[in-house]
Amino acid sequence: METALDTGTTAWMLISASLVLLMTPALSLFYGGMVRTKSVLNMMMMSFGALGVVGVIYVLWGYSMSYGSTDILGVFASPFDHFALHGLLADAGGEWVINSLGYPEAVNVAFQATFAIITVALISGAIADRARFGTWLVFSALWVTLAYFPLAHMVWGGGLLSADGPIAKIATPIDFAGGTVVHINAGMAGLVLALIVGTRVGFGKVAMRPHNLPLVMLGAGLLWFGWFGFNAGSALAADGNAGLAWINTLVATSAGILGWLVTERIRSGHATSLGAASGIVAGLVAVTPAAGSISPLGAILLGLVAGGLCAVAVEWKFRLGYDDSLDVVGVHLVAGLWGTIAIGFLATGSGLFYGHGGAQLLAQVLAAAIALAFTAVITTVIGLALKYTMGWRISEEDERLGIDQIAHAESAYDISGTSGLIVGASDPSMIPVAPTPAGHPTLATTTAISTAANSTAADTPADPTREESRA
Amino acid sequence: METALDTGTTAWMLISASLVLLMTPALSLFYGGMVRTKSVLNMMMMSFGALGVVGVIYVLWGYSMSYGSTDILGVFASPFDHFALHGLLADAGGEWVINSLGYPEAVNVAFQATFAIITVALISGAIADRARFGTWLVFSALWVTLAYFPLAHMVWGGGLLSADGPIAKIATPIDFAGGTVVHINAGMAGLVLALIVGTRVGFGKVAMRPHNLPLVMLGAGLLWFGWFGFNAGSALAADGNAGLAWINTLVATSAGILGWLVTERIRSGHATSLGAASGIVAGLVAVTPAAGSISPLGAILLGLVAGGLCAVAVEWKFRLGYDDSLDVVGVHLVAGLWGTIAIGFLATGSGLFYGHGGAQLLAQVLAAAIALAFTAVITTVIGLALKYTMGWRISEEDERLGIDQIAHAESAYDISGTSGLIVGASDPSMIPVAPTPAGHPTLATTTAISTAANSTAADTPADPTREESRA
Amino acid sequence: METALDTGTTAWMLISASLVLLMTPALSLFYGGMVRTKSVLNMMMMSFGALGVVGVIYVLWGYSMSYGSTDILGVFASPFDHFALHGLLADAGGEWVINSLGYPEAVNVAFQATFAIITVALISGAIADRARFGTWLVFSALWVTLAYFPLAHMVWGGGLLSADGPIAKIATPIDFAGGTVVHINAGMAGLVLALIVGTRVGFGKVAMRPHNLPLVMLGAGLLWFGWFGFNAGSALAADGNAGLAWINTLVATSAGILGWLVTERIRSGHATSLGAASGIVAGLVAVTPAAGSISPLGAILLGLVAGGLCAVAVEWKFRLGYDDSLDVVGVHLVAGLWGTIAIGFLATGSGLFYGHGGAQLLAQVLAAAIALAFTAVITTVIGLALKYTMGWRISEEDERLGIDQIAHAESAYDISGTSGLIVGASDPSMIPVAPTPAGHPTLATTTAISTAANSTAADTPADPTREESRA
Amino acid sequence: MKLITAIIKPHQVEVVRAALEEFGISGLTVSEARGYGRQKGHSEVYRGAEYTVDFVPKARIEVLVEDGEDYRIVDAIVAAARTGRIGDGKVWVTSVDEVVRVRTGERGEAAV
Amino acid sequence: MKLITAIIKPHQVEVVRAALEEFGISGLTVSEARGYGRQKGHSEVYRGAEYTVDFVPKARIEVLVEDGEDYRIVDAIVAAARTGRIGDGKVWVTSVDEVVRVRTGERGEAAV
Amino acid sequence: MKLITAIIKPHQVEVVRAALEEFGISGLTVSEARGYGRQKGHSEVYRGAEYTVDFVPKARIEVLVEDGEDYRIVDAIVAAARTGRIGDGKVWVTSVDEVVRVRTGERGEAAV
Ligand SMILES: Nc1ncnc2c1ncn2[C@@H]1O[C@H](COP(=O)(O)OP(=O)(O)O)[C@@H](O)[C@H]1O
Ligand SMILES: Nc1ncnc2c1ncn2[C@@H]1O[C@H](COP(=O)(O)OP(=O)(O)O)[C@@H](O)[C@H]1O
Ligand SMILES: Nc1ncnc2c1ncn2[C@@H]1O[C@H](COP(=O)(O)OP(=O)(O)O)[C@@H](O)[C@H]1O
Repeated sequence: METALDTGTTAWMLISASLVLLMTPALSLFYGGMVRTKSVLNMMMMSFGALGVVGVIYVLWGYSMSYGSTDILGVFASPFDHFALHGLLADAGGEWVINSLGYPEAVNVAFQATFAIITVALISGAIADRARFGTWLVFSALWVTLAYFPLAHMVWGGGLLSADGPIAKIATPIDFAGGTVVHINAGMAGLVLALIVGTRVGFGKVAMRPHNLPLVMLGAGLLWFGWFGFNAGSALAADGNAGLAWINTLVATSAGILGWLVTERIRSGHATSLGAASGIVAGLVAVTPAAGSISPLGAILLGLVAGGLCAVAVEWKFRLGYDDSLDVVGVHLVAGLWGTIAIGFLATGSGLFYGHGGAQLLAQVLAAAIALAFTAVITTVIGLALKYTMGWRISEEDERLGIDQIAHAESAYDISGTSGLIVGASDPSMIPVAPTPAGHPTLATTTAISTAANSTAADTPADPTREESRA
Repeated sequence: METALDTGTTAWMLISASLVLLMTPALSLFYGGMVRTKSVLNMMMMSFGALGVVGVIYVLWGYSMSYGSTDILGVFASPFDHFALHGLLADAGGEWVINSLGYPEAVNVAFQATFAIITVALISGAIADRARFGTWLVFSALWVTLAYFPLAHMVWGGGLLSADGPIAKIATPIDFAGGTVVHINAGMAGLVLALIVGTRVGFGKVAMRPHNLPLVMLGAGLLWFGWFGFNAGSALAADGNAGLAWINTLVATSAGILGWLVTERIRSGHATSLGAASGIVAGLVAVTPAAGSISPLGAILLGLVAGGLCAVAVEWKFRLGYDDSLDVVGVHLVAGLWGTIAIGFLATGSGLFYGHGGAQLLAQVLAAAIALAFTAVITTVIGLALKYTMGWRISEEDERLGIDQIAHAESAYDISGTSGLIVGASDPSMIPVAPTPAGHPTLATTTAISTAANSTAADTPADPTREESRA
Repeated sequence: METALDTGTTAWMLISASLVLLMTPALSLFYGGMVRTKSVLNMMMMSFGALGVVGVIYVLWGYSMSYGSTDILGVFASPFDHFALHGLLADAGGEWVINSLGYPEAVNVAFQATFAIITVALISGAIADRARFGTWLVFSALWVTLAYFPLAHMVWGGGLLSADGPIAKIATPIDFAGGTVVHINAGMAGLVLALIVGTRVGFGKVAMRPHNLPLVMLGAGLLWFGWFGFNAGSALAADGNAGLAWINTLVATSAGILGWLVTERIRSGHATSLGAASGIVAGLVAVTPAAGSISPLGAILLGLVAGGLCAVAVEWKFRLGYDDSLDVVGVHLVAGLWGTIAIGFLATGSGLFYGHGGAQLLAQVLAAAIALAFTAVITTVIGLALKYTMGWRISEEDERLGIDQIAHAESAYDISGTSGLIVGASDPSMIPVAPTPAGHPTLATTTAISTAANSTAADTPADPTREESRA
Repeated sequence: MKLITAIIKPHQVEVVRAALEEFGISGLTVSEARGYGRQKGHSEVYRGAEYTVDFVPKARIEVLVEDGEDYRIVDAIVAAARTGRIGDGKVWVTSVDEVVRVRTGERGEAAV
Repeated sequence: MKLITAIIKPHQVEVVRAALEEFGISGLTVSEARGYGRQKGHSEVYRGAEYTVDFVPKARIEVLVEDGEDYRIVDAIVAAARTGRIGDGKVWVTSVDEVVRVRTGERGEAAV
Repeated sequence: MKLITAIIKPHQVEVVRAALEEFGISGLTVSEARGYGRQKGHSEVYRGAEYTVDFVPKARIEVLVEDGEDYRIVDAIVAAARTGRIGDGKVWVTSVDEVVRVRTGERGEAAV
């Protein structure tokens, strides 16, 4: 705690934290563009809900459970060590706490918090279009507490999968920026939830094509941008290792694009824009755990394979029948596993391909397997508990109508044919509700706008009269 | 001026300036998505216009009026001290001027300029859909000169509301990143302009729902991202205080989401995506003045209340009848006041809740009140002067048609039903004007495209024949 | 190589690299919004394709050809010096290589790579809507190798146009951030390709208006944001020069907006949003070579003229008949030339207006001319070679239908009239293909979804039966 | 049975719907259209290229009514849709052979 | 020749198309519409302002059929489009004087 | 009075409008539609799932004309809309009982 402040490192970590924070809104665009028009807002709201819930929780007990000093069985740390960041920001003398890497511990909290948020948000893609929003918020709180903080502790906080844990006797498992903690974790949770929540109405039968591909590509572009903070920031320093991680995050991703496009060109005859966007994410996910320990050539290979592999893996759900709607499994779980395991071959300092034997590979496989099993169990418990209490699904009729209208009482777009005029100054389809004395709501059709506080519960999703006669 | 260059601080301030600059385009998305299709371009252009006008002005006399050495009555500094940045960039010997905080004064100008731009752009939300573009540009130039630069001088430039001013005898008013200078200032100006410019055609009678909510959410996400530069950058250093400001900017905003969503869920039965986006901004605004002096727990409280308060405040305009179209008052003024005053309670070093008595609270209330009054007077004078000279409103008929067509001769979207083909290679609805010998324009319908320079004034907004017969 | 690591500079260069990387996705939005709905995905894919191809190539031989130690005729360096970054990242002792400016050479590679990518992507705007995607990818690989890396070497790598070259005997040509290497280079290549590829079906006859202007403005906003990394990052330090470049990148761009808007207001009666977005890019391009060597006042002048000049230059293509679809010539070439040459007048240290005589001006003109000629020749050779081998154009019928469907088998948007429901749970217009035993594809209309791997080549663009009878 | 089709200004749809409600007509179908006629369109300018957009946005209303009712209802629609400016649109009436309500299978006047 | 127009729920279009295919009718035209009727719309809330959206999305199908065929086909459409809930829509039949296939110039029944 | 309805390829709308102008017909209404018929649709691929989009974009033109005029005008439309490839569309004619111009209340032929 006596290290001097390194303003350069601090600047880099501050901006890296900002970059990773941006990834969650970026993800909401990436995911949002992929669903149908009638559920884009709900899809985005699952990310924004995670921003709300996890942001607050992380500061309260998340950092403490991940990096607190009281280790519990190597699985998590006490939430009370630094509840609400107690003792982390300034020391008793009022001086800012600087960590051993030369930047304020406050900045470290900032950086780590953003990882927890995006990990939760990633899961939402598996259960698009059909999940109750309230259940999702509660799930976010439970899952980040019971699955994410513990895994972060195990891998990065000195727990079971760290250099201090048992596997380190074989070789210390490498997870530079979150192959296990973020992607295997979220990917496996996505698979479990997809199975528990069940398939969408019409899954595999009716067309569910992306409603806005430029939005998907925008999301992919912003994700890539933010991922430089995620990966190069995980060097926890502004140094050569950050530079290497940056370059690997560039070339693995470029190669991921090429890998996906070539694969789908061969298999279906077309190189698609959704494929390019997906290849970006596949490459980024794969390079995440490896960015600091492989060479740029290794990163190219890693990314090419990641792109090709995921391009095939996204088809599995149709064959196996689980509705992982936006391919959290096919992209994050598959590329996360690939990247984690590939380190055993490609790590320049310990990989098989560089003549270092199989110890690293074994350690990687073990770490991945433990992470998988851990998350599977925890997510199953939380998922089933919520299924039988709050319930996961909106009604089939509501799902058909579109969850945006039902859960959020909104329409995403009001862009008329060409000029926007047909739903103009006096929109034919939208008659404001009458203003009423507070407490005496009515639905009479008049020309004034009611403030929502006057409305009744009659308009809530469960409203049994929605399809009833007006007469 | 003899301080050594601190490259870490300089890096952080350079990127912070870039982040804050991004906020104005982000705001244009946030605002643009909220208006109807027929006026999204004009809404965005009000922000881009501010970028054009204020960017140039700031460098010419803005910095000098805010931070120049010749103080005039504690209200502003001389525009001539550093006109066009004279003497600020390099000293007589050609060396870069480094300020006492260790970064080049040039970088400080960069950072400060971006605040002036976004503050002006914020106001535009209050007068959506109806204001003449030319009048807006002139307003931007006048207001930033007469209202923004003085208030920045008063608060941050050593003026009346600074540590050197009279209120500091009670306690130095705290405005870390712009609660008074930016949000109270813009919010009050928005209220005044909304009253002067008047209500939109059909306000409170016809539906005016957002035309593109994903655009609003994208804007909110980018605003949050940029706001880390705004708040954590306002530490003017890459240090622990920047880290604290960063964390507070995270948790107050997360809490702002939750506060707004819970409030609207209770009042109207739904948690909306526009609510989440608005909660983000409410949380960010509230934490702006307080980010460096409250604890993360305090920030959570601050954000929760900000979200809840603003969710209610946005309804006032319907009851009171002023058409603050996009809730500059309900969000920026209300949350700006709340954040400024809450410091009196929550500041860990001087707040009531921490047992430090009411001096800080009093100072905060006084500073807020003076800022309010100052802006109200200045904005009223400018607003009325423009009303009676250039005029604020486009015609009622033009407003109904849509200001985009009228003011900018453009349509925002040309996205046909499904495939874009119906307005394809030969768009049925768009017949290019005939090319004509320069100076002899015609509107004859032929198949070639005219360059705009050949067209006549007959197509300008004031064109009295637009609804006339073609026959 | 013995310089100590400067973490502040490193942080700034890391984030600058990230900012410039973001510019290519941003460009894809800027360009994508400007084309018609039926080709937005292809337009964006040209940028994403460049990200894939050039990202990989740069690491393999790009850096080496630009900055390798074996200079060949002053035109390029050997691709083998640092193939796959050999020897650049860590030295023999395993220490990170730090360059003489105090940041890791790895970070320099990162920063420079992003410039190569965006330069290639810029060219694509000249041949929108009509180019075969495969040909574009091959062109990207060839052009970056034969035109970009050499010019980067000539200007920045110690070649012909550098301080070590012959022109430096007159005066060292100034190209701070890429006026010649990026903009003149891409602009001239765009002109040549537009001529070789030929005009779009209906060019100058049918309306080709932008399909999504908010997307264009979003792209312009993100480009500006990223450009701070491009220009201020080109100081290669976090210092006063970066600060000056930042300010100039602000005010020249603000002035570019004003210059364009005023010009089009005078010529056609309207200030358009496309004009503002274009003025931003014009200002940014013009200030690129000059950002580090002119005063803010000079930058205002530079930007104003750039905006006005380009607003006129975009009309030339209609008069001269080349279909530079998105004005790569009118904006990048024209503003790139203007910025490069204006340095001869405006450079505070060597310009005519500051009494330094015409040497700098002459050097600038010579450098620009050589860059122009070099690129014209190289691009002509590559362009013609591809024309007579792979072919540049999709068929006229396919172009009419829309290249997105043909080249990428996708539709950009599926946003129905108001609520998204008409193409809802069971989209009337989209009947999934039957699943078939692999290798026995059919087009029978059933209710299950086929995985693409089962499909035949019968659906590829060249499918001669597409307009044939189903009966 | 008659089918009344009205091409009107979009802003007037709500007024027409309210007018019809007073006649006890509580069913109708609306769709988007673009009209070409005496009413002039507007110009748009993109990077110096100017276009005239000649088709103006219109709404298309369809109402099924009982025989004999049609004249009064046409009058009501015309009155409600009128702004007095060029481009107010057209209303026309065609004869319908049969009408069925999908939900019940009811036919004829009962189906409306 | 008869023209059958059906205003139905968007989700049913595919079912109707398949049903018509069984009748050997392999041509039809669909467009988007919004309907007002007994079926209630929904409410939307934006920053505390609540609106009722009374028009619900509908699809509009048009099919040209030979005289005499129309009754059977109307029945087929009605059967296919029915969900049994309010808002299933209307189907109506009008007489057509003449039909031409643009590509060939064929007229009458050959043109369908 | 007759109502001519034409379902044609979107690209041909402008050609048809120009052809009608030569007949002195300066009013018409266009809307978007999607057609199903002999003309094949196209395939789309999203993450390995392939769909056939069977409905192709069409434009729907409506023109009111005087009795007796309809045959010549139908011919003009057919000639203008023809490209000779499958999917060129259909044109049909129905009888109209009454037409009103909203702005003036004029009826019948004067209203067109
Ligand atoms: N002959 C026609 N057939 C079909 N629709 C027509 C015809 N003439 C006009 N319309 C429709 O009526 C609308 C209004 O017509 P217009 O001539 O502009 O004004 P007005 O009816 O007031 O004279 C047009 O935009 C078009 O949609
Ligand atoms: N009189 C009418 N004229 C034209 N369309 C109508 C009429 N009445 C109803 N419709 C259309 O039929 C749809 C269904 O009608 P509705 O009254 O909601 O249910 P139902 O037909 O099941 O009683 C409406 O949404 C509207 O599009
Ligand atoms: N029976 C029909 N009823 C209504 N519209 C039809 C019918 N048959 C075809 N159409 C419309 O005409 C269009 C062209 O028909 P299609 O069979 O593809 O080609 P063609 O008319 O050249 O033989 C279709 O896309 C559809 O919109």
